[in-house]
Amino acid sequence: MEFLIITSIKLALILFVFMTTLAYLQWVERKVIAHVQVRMGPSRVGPHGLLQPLADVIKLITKEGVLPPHVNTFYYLAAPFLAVFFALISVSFIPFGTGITIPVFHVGGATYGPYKTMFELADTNMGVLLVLAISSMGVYGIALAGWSSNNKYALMGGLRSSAQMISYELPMSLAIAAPLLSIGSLNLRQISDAQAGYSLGFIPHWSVFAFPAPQFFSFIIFMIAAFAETNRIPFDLPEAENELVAGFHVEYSSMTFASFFMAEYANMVTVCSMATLLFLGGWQPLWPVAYGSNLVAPLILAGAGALCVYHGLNPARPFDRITLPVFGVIFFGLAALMAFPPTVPILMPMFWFLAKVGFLLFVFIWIRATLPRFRYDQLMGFAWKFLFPVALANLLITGFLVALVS
Amino acid sequence: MLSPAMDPQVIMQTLGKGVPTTWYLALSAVLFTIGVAGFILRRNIITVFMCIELMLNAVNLSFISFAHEHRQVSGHLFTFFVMVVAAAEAAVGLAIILTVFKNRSTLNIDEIDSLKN
Amino acid sequence: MIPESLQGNPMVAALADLATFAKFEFNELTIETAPENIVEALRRVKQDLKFERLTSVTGVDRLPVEPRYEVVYHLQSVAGNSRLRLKTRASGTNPKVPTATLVYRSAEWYERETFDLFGINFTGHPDMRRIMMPDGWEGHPLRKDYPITGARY
Amino acid sequence: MSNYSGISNPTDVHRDHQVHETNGSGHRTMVLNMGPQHPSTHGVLRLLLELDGETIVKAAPDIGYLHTGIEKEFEVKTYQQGVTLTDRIDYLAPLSNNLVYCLAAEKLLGLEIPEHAQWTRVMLAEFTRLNSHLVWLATHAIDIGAMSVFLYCFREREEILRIFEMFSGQRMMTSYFRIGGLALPHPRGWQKRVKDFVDIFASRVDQYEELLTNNRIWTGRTKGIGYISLEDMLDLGVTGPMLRAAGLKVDARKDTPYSSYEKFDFEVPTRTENDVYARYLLRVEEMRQSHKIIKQALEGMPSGSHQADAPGIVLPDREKMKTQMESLIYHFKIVSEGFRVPEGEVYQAIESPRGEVGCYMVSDGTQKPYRVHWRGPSFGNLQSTSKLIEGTLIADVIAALGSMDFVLGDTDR
Amino acid sequence: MDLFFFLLFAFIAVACAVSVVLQRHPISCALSLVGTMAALAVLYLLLGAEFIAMVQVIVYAGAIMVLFVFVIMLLNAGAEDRRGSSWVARIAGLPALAVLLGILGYLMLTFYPMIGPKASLVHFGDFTGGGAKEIGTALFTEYLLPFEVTSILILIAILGAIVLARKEID
Repeated sequence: MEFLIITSIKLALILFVFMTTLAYLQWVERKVIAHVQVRMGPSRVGPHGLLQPLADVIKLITKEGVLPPHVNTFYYLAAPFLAVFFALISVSFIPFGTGITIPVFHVGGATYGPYKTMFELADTNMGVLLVLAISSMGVYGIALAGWSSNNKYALMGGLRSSAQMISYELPMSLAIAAPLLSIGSLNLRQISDAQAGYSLGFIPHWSVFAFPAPQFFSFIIFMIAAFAETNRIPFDLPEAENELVAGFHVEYSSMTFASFFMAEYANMVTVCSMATLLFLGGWQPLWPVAYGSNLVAPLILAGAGALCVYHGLNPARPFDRITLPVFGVIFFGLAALMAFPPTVPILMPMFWFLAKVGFLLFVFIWIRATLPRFRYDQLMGFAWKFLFPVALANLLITGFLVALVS
Repeated sequence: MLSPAMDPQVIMQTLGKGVPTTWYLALSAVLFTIGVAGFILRRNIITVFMCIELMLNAVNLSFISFAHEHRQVSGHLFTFFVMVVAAAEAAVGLAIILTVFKNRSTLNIDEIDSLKN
Repeated sequence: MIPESLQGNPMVAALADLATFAKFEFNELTIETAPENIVEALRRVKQDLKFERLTSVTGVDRLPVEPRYEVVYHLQSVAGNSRLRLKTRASGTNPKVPTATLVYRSAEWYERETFDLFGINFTGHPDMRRIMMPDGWEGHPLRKDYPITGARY
Repeated sequence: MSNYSGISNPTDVHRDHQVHETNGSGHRTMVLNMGPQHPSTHGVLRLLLELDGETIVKAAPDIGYLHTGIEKEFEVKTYQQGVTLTDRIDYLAPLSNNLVYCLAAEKLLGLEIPEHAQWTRVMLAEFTRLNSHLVWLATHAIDIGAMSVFLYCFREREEILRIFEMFSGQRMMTSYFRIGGLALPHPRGWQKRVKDFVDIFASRVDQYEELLTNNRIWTGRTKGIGYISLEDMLDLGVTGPMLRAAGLKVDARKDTPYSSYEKFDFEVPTRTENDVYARYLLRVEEMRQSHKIIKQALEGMPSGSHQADAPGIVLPDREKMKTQMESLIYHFKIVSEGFRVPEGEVYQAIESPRGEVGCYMVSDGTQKPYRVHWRGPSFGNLQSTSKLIEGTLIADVIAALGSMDFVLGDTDR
Repeated sequence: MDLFFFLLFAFIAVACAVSVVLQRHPISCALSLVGTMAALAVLYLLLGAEFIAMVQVIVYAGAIMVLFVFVIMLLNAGAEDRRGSSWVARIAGLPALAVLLGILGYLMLTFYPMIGPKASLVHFGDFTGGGAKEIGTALFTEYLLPFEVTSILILIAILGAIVLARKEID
């Protein structure tokens, strides 16, 4: 019973936080790209456009959902649902921190607790495989959307995406397999825990740096494949708006259209979390606590707060006089929370995990602002002629090194 | 055979503890039969191919059930091999279908009969 | 009709037997031929005089005059860095000129345009249909008797 | 379920003359109707593509969606009024079009234009080239997926438009060149504006190149794409950068200098690879050369009048008009009925950013042109589309079309 | 709990399998088959074969079936014509099927009782030998030779597929 209650609470929390994250990821992406391109980005709705996601969501929900007459209605409506379903479900296997113990407490006469729970919805021994399996099902949403729209551009988008996803799953799986060889577990929590510790006192035991086989190349391969799996530039061929207009979602509107974006961003978060867990040591800090890694979070947040307050005192726009100090206070509050000893063991792993995921997400956005798009045959050639052999060689060498050491 | 002295209460008790392996095997048999039926009845070469996959899956289920029954991992390995073979078969089979379609512009197996006579 | 001053001009000389008229104004040479000779003239211009490019084909409607339409070919020689204008005339009742597409492929669209806007038929053209106006359009807008305003659409 | 082969989509039913299924070879092909509303056909070009998988078997461009009857309109406007129409033809290079029209009319009139006006024309024509090339680079890059280059290019284009606005009071439809000179004398402070731009522009071009030139994806998408032999190009009437990227050094600015281009020191860049990448490099180099010309024009701008000394043709000063009766009469006559142009016909060609733009002007001695034919470079270049893209992939169509740099207003007029 | 899950997913599997046979459009068939496979994956999990369940989803549902869908989309195969079905198959095949099912059922029931105290039961968590480690160990020791043979088979299949696809281009 208590398991169900705790899980429901966690479910609600994770769902809320995750949905908000997805909406704000869009805002972050627009802002980052805008600043790369020397412009402002969203700035009208709310301070610094912070309410823009809300406005977008309201707009998308209230827009008319057009059901074109020539589509295959059942699959047309099922496709966005499938895409979102598979994108969201894989999040439930991602641990994003250590655990939390709720101490014994009394309500009325009854005594409850202590409850110990982990920061994930489902802890399975097959975590890695499950995420892979579910993400491999995600292609149906896109392929069906392309096919059922009964539109030539959409069909080509669907075809491209199914071919692309099958092709890039292989190097991705091989890249995942390599660190698993030395870790020896498929449980995501164990994988992260296995990367604790430091060699020579300061080099973290993350898979990317780990002895005996640093997984630097498989990390790169994984990231490249992740770009392809999530249909992001430079691999966004299924939706290449300049060739296929918008590819598989050309016939969609309103929330069905938004669903595909939600799925894309959810997939981005998932693959970034996977990369963090598998290669970047999950929630293990960059350097030992002994050297003050716990101070990083409060310092960064306090610095952000100070910056906000400074700019609030010298505002560029009249509105900033109010908003920026408010942000500053919020940042200071967060910094205090991060430095507050009882919360440190809970928040610090979360901070490191989220920081790494955030950094990888930033890389996704950064690349989008920078690179042109591949051509279809180049994309397939790249997967099969370059990425796949390299991943295979990397796996072999890793296996060899692991065998040699053990 | 159903034992004649089957007490409903015993049945319920048994089922509370688990599902008999036989039921899995029965499911496997049903799926296999459905697969064969599709194989016989359908005319579209791709659908026929999918029915073959259905049969393979049915067999896989019985392998896994037997593995559970005998507490051995061999059944899993057989399933694994079946999957590998299915993958190989799908690759070649679909390539053949593509080629046939390009040459004959049809997917109906009744019309692809140039080996007759 | 070829003026004395142009007798020595190599381009005029090459087309002397076909030309019905020639003039040199504003530093530009114009040679006129009969419609049946225009393809031959173009071929000579391309092969003998090395005018590689047909720059444009267009028409001029001299309404009261008969033959009413002038078809104007502008040519450029990249190698010789010179330009040339060839001209022929088509009558108003059934304007017809042989196509230049066999000599210069670029004439294809230009002749379609001329057909579209003037109604001059280029016989032997591979794809003689309207290019600018909608397919079902009536009339040829650049003719002088086509009204500027009016409920045409 | 509709059948994807053949033209079964309701949007395809009209104007499907050229592309149809080639069932004879046994291949099933699909007809894709690209445009007239498509982000990469840059306006309202319509391409009928016959596809085998993603490979183009046959391509048929369909134009005319932007036909506005400008050539007809010339015939009912006086010569000076016609200038405003030329802006609308190629809306990315308005001043080049102004220039060719004015040069043609001035040739008929036998007008001598003062140095000062000629140099200004050169400077602004080169600004137009930059403007056009920047838009080209921006859209070409975003077609291939590099979206930041788009905004970087538009940042500089914005500055150029501001300069146009400063000179003419208009950002795009400038109509700044008039028959007989310029519409207005130079604005105050133009040197500083132009100098600021000149100072910064070279480094900005370096920025674009940094993002693209050695980018592996960019070269992969552009090298070896969109090849068409030089003979085919000449035969199909292609001009401008496409020809120069094939190694033919043809540029009206050098071959038949107009408006005192002979006094400027610049190179006509050529390349020999004759693919999309070569055209990209060539246009980038052209931008550098234009920058060089603008710099020379800025530094050596001769002083003098902005208009020719031709009282019956150019409008008199406001000052003179209000003090001298004669000027007032001229002003009235020019504005109300225009000026007469001697009988004759001329063909004036100049080098616009897109290639040879030609103006064939026939005068019958009245105040209005008897016939103006506009030889737009885009029209000629577009004829090579089929040749350029048949046998390539869809993604290459985008790259190849982008490398042609056509403007549909120029094509359809 | 076991019974509930078994019945639920067995029902899904059978329903999807029937749909594979009855649906007219290949895409619907393919997606029904994906449903069957997913349901079977859950049953595998119940049977303690967690690794195989994952492989089932990744390889079967996620790769092979995507390939099917890809080919169906590529060929743009339309709905099947009903009347083409051979009457011999209907007259002779369906009774034969019934016989087949009967034989299978008979054989099964002779070896295993359908239900009762003697029946061996499947209870989730009874058998944990289906993890990646156990499978891997067995695969690379006891079953090394079959493993290698299958890898050669795969290689041949790849070559065959490439040759078939290439031939058409030339």
